[in-house]
Amino acid sequence: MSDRIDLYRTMRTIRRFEEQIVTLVNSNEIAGVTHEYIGQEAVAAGVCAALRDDDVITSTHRGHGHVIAKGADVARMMAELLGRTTGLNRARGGSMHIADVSLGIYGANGIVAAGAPIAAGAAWAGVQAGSDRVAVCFFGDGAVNQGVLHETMNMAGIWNLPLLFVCENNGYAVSFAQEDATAGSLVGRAAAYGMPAEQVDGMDADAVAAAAAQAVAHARAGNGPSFLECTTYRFVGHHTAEATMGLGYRSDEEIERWRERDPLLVLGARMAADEVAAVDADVEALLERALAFARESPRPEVSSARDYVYASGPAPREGVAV
Amino acid sequence: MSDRIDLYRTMRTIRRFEEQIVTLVNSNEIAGVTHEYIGQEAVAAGVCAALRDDDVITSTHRGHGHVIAKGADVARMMAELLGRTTGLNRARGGSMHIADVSLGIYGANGIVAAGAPIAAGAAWAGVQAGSDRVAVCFFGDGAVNQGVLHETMNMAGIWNLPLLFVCENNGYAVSFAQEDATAGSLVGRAAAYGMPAEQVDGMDADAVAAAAAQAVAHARAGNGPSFLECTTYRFVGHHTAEATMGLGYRSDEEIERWRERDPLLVLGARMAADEVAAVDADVEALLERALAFARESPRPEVSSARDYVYASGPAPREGVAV
Amino acid sequence: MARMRYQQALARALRDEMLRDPSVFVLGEDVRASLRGVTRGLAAELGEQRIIDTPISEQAFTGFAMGAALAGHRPVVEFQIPSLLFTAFEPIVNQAQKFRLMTGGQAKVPVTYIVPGSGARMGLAAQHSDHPYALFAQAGVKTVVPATASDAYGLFLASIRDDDPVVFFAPAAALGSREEVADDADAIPLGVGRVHRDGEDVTVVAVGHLVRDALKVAEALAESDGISVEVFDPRTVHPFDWDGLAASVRKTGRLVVIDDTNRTCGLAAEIVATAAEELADALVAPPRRITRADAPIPFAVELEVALLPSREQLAAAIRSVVTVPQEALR
Amino acid sequence: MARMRYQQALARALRDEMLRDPSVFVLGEDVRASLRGVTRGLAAELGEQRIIDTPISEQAFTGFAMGAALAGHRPVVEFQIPSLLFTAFEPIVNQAQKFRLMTGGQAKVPVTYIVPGSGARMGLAAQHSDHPYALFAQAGVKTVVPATASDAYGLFLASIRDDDPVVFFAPAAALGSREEVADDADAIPLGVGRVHRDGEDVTVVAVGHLVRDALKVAEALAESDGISVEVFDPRTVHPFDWDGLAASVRKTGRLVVIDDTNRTCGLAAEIVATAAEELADALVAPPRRITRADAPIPFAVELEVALLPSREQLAAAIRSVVTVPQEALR
Ligand SMILES: Cc1ncc(C[n+]2csc(CCOP(=O)(O)OP(=O)(O)O)c2C)c(N)n1
Ligand SMILES: Cc1ncc(C[n+]2csc(CCOP(=O)(O)OP(=O)(O)O)c2C)c(N)n1
Ligand SMILES: [Mg+2]
Ligand SMILES: [Mg+2]
Repeated sequence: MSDRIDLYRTMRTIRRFEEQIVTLVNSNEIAGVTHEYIGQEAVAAGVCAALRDDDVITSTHRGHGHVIAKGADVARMMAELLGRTTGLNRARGGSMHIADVSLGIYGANGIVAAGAPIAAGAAWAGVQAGSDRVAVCFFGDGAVNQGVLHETMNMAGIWNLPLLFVCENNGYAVSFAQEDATAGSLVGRAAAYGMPAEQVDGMDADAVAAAAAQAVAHARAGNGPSFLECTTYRFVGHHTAEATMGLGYRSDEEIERWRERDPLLVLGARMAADEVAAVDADVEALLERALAFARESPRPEVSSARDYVYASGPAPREGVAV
Repeated sequence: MSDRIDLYRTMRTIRRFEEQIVTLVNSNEIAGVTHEYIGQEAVAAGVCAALRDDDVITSTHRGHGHVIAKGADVARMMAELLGRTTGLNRARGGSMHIADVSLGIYGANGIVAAGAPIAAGAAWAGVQAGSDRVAVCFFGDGAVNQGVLHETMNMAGIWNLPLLFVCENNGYAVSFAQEDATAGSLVGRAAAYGMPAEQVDGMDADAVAAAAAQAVAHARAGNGPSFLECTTYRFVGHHTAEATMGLGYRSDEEIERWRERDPLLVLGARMAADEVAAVDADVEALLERALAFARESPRPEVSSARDYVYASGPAPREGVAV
Repeated sequence: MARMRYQQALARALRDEMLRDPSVFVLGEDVRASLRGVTRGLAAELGEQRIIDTPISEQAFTGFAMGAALAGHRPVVEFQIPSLLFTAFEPIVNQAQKFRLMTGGQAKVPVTYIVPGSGARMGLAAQHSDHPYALFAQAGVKTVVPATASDAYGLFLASIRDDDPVVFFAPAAALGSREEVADDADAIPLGVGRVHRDGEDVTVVAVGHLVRDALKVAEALAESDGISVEVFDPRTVHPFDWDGLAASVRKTGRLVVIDDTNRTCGLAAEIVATAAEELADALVAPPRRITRADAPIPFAVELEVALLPSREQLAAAIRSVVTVPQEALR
Repeated sequence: MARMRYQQALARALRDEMLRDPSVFVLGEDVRASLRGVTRGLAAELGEQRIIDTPISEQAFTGFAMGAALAGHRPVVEFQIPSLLFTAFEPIVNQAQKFRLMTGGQAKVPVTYIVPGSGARMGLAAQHSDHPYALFAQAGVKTVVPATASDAYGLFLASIRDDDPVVFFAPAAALGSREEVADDADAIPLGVGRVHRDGEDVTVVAVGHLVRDALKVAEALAESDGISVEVFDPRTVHPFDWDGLAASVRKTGRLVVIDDTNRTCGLAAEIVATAAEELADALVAPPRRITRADAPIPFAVELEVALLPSREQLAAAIRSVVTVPQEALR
């Protein structure tokens, strides 16, 4: 069934994109650090399957998956991460700020939970425009302890905003286990604001897609916000740099246990082998073209370093008197 | 019964103190604005009746009642508000920052909900010291929509802090009605963090005292935080300046209805008339002495304007080169 | 042509712009009841959907404004007191301000953050007396501090129409001042200063409520000492009207700045530093600055006043630069 | 006497002080696993009660530290990235910093806020590259930016022992640098600068990682141009060692400041302004500053580098002040 193939295609694209990114970061072809989405693909794929182009999402530091699932061009994403002018953000954003506003992707974000109120404002604007579009804010289990998320859940409640809160509970905030960090339950927090709050298997894209479709329909119908806790897991470190740090906050056994529920295997098992193989082949070709495009693209001119700061008025001053 | 007389005495002292303050602000003998506690006396009196000198409280912009109930010297409070060096804060704090750290009063606060994490830190320190002292943070219904309060409730939960959250629901945050500002219920918010959360009649000092005694015992016994919503009402404006503003967010009828449940009348009705009269007379005498003391006290020397900023190191620079 | 109070000018600017542009709306605490007077009557006239009372959730409603702006609105966010900008510091300087750069110019973020009643207010004590406009200038946020009613009108229009985040400080000490505001008054471009008084001997730079003090001192010194003081108000702190400053200093050869931010790394520091570095050839005397002391404001009014920049300090500084011994310059 | 990396010096200082003073504890994100390396091994050695992992709740754990401090502890609050200081701005500058004044000296608030890895880090983009030490100086908070391992050791001890709030920036670009740290090294008082290199012709002021750049440029210019550069590091940004600066400038007569905060209202602005106003008689050339541009840091490394203060800019500025035409001074 074609929905499932699309879900799988999205997840496979994310997985292989991220695997390439790890290599490129480790070979210093990509600067800085990136936070991989590997293991959590079912959440982005399942939620975004319920969205339209005019819906808005806000993402996190672990944002590549959301951005791909919402439809961004992987070649321009790759170019962004390689710091090329053809990148989605013209090489100004990189991994933590990657965005495509034209697709309603209001950006990955370097600050935990900061995207929530931004999504709320976009949701409100949709209502003002008389549209039935919705907004989704993605965040992790650690973000549930950021006050701004609570302020936003309250505003979404009193103003009945078409806003979907998607909590990706991957068990940890860097090294801090979710159970130790959280008094009460994640869904309980949201329920306290009077919104539907549900826990869903975040390793099963079909399950996420079904739950998201319901929540999005609820919002489009003018019934307000809801909250989805997607239980999931990241198969790799908090960021690419963690590999060498030996933080030792979780066991290899734990990781192995979760890998058995790899969302690609879970969904793949429900598909015909040739369907899987065909998608896999497409994805390899797509990513090959993406990397080639990125590598051929130009790097920014140093003379443009102060561009794009203001929409109007003088450019920012340089660091020396001129 | 003497507890009740003490409760009444505390409430009467707060009430008459506040009534004098209004006069003194309107006659410009007190600078700035003050936020009166008139109508809410049962909350501070009832809660602080359950506290010891070594327990800690953090207060709000509407803090005089809490500070009096925790045992501060009203003469030195009056002196503070009149800007005299004999004031609790040496004329540096005024109404919004009045404090007596020696009595565990970590200050009124100009910022809504800012006292909550401060009280949490003090509660934690008590445990570290091997003491069974507790901390109480007072805040209003509006403060429940400040993220920092939620962050604090979570920390109190995971660390099992001896911390009592006292929400004074007087129905409004300035002009914004509590029902309109709050998704879900106030107690529901706290319950989501797994702590006991109860609603109590904030116009009945006996009821508040009983509920507070229970919550404080719970904390002293090492059973962690709890939350009290005290339903109450302020009989006067948000601050002294409101009187002339005509904000018109509530009706005279509503105010009258609540005045019928004036906490002084509620408790007074349970006391003998002569008991009430005796306390009232004491309080008048006390406040007369307080005002006289304040008026006789000196104003600060202008040359001391930059004192008390740092505990060590150079004084802050003046605004002109010297 | 109507003579009106600064606060009325703000209210009129907001109403005029909201009538002109349906994408403008207001977000803040008690804006329907209009505790601060800028939104008076607008909820009734324009509807509660455009004058929105928020819960006490500064971080969230500040971020909310950014999201609405990305979706095509022009939010005006009102902060009841200056220190609330501290609670909303992250969403302003780290999110709204950086978004355009971070996205390589994909979007504009036209949000105006207004504080109607900034600075000290006689007895409001340390947490209600801040004047943190230098913090936003240091963070690169467009920052406006109008001195008079007509400037408040024109700069409020310009701030709302600007496609970038703008922090707008309306000093408490200026809210009651009156000035003519033309019936057809228009926006005043950000980054263009105003010469309030022409002078030959010394340039005094002042913003906000201190412009009035500067003018009073200028008149007094003209009388008493025959000193001709030029009073220059940049009006917007960031971007700053460096050309206007240079023109004035090149004419007078002397510079005194009076500023209500803390001394260290304040606005006066920036003006004096830029002049020392870039206008050294024009200066015949060392530049001077009169600022707020580097301390929080105590409650007692006499202590508060002692920490704020004063007319006496300004007069003394002006006298000192016009009578500077030439050895001081070698 | 051991040669160690800056980051190791921080870790050693923290351990030494925690062993010496039981009231010291650490609060922050991932401090038990020690993501930032400053607390490595301490949870196991000293117990989890003294190395406390916090939820992602900066506002609350920053306020919590203040409450614990009022109750007798000396908290060290670790922030994983510099912009988290923005989310905690209110509890630091409005609560902890003002409390002593507001209470008329009733209490001390000995909290140290440390950012191990401040400033730009090559490709971390706009929200992870801030160096906001000027913001805290403007707010009157004691602010420390050590340049070397031994200074990091001694100033970290002093910050923890200080009875006031202190914001401690450990620049990412300096964390890997090495220096001898004496086995019996002690606290270094806040507010006392360090002359890294004696010189006669020009005073270069630098803090943090830029001290190394200043020294490299000084050596190169001594070689190539025979210019004798004095390198002065105030080490603490607030309070500032004005006497140390004056002594150096009175000797050299020239001043160049290199600074990693934004240009407008940054640290360099304060230093140049103070020199222009108070050391004018000693200056034979206009002071100069080399700063970060007034812009957020873009992701692409070549753009990042283009916005940061550089050795080339510093060398050019030094050359320009030693060869300043006397007319420039009139
Ligand atoms: C407000 C804030 N605090 C701390 C950080 C540093 N940090 C980045 S990611 C992260 C953990 C986030 O955990 P979670 O929300 O569960 O998302 P996950 O990384 O597990 O996907 C932390 C602490 C930050 N970026 N923003
Ligand atoms: C964080 C913050 N936001 C806004 C304000 C301005 N303000 C002062 S009191 C107040 C209302 C507080 O309402 P509530 O918490 O219910 O306390 P009440 O005044 O009713 O006692 C507001 C909005 C503030 N001081 N701090
Ligand atoms: Mg997580
Ligand atoms: Mg209330």
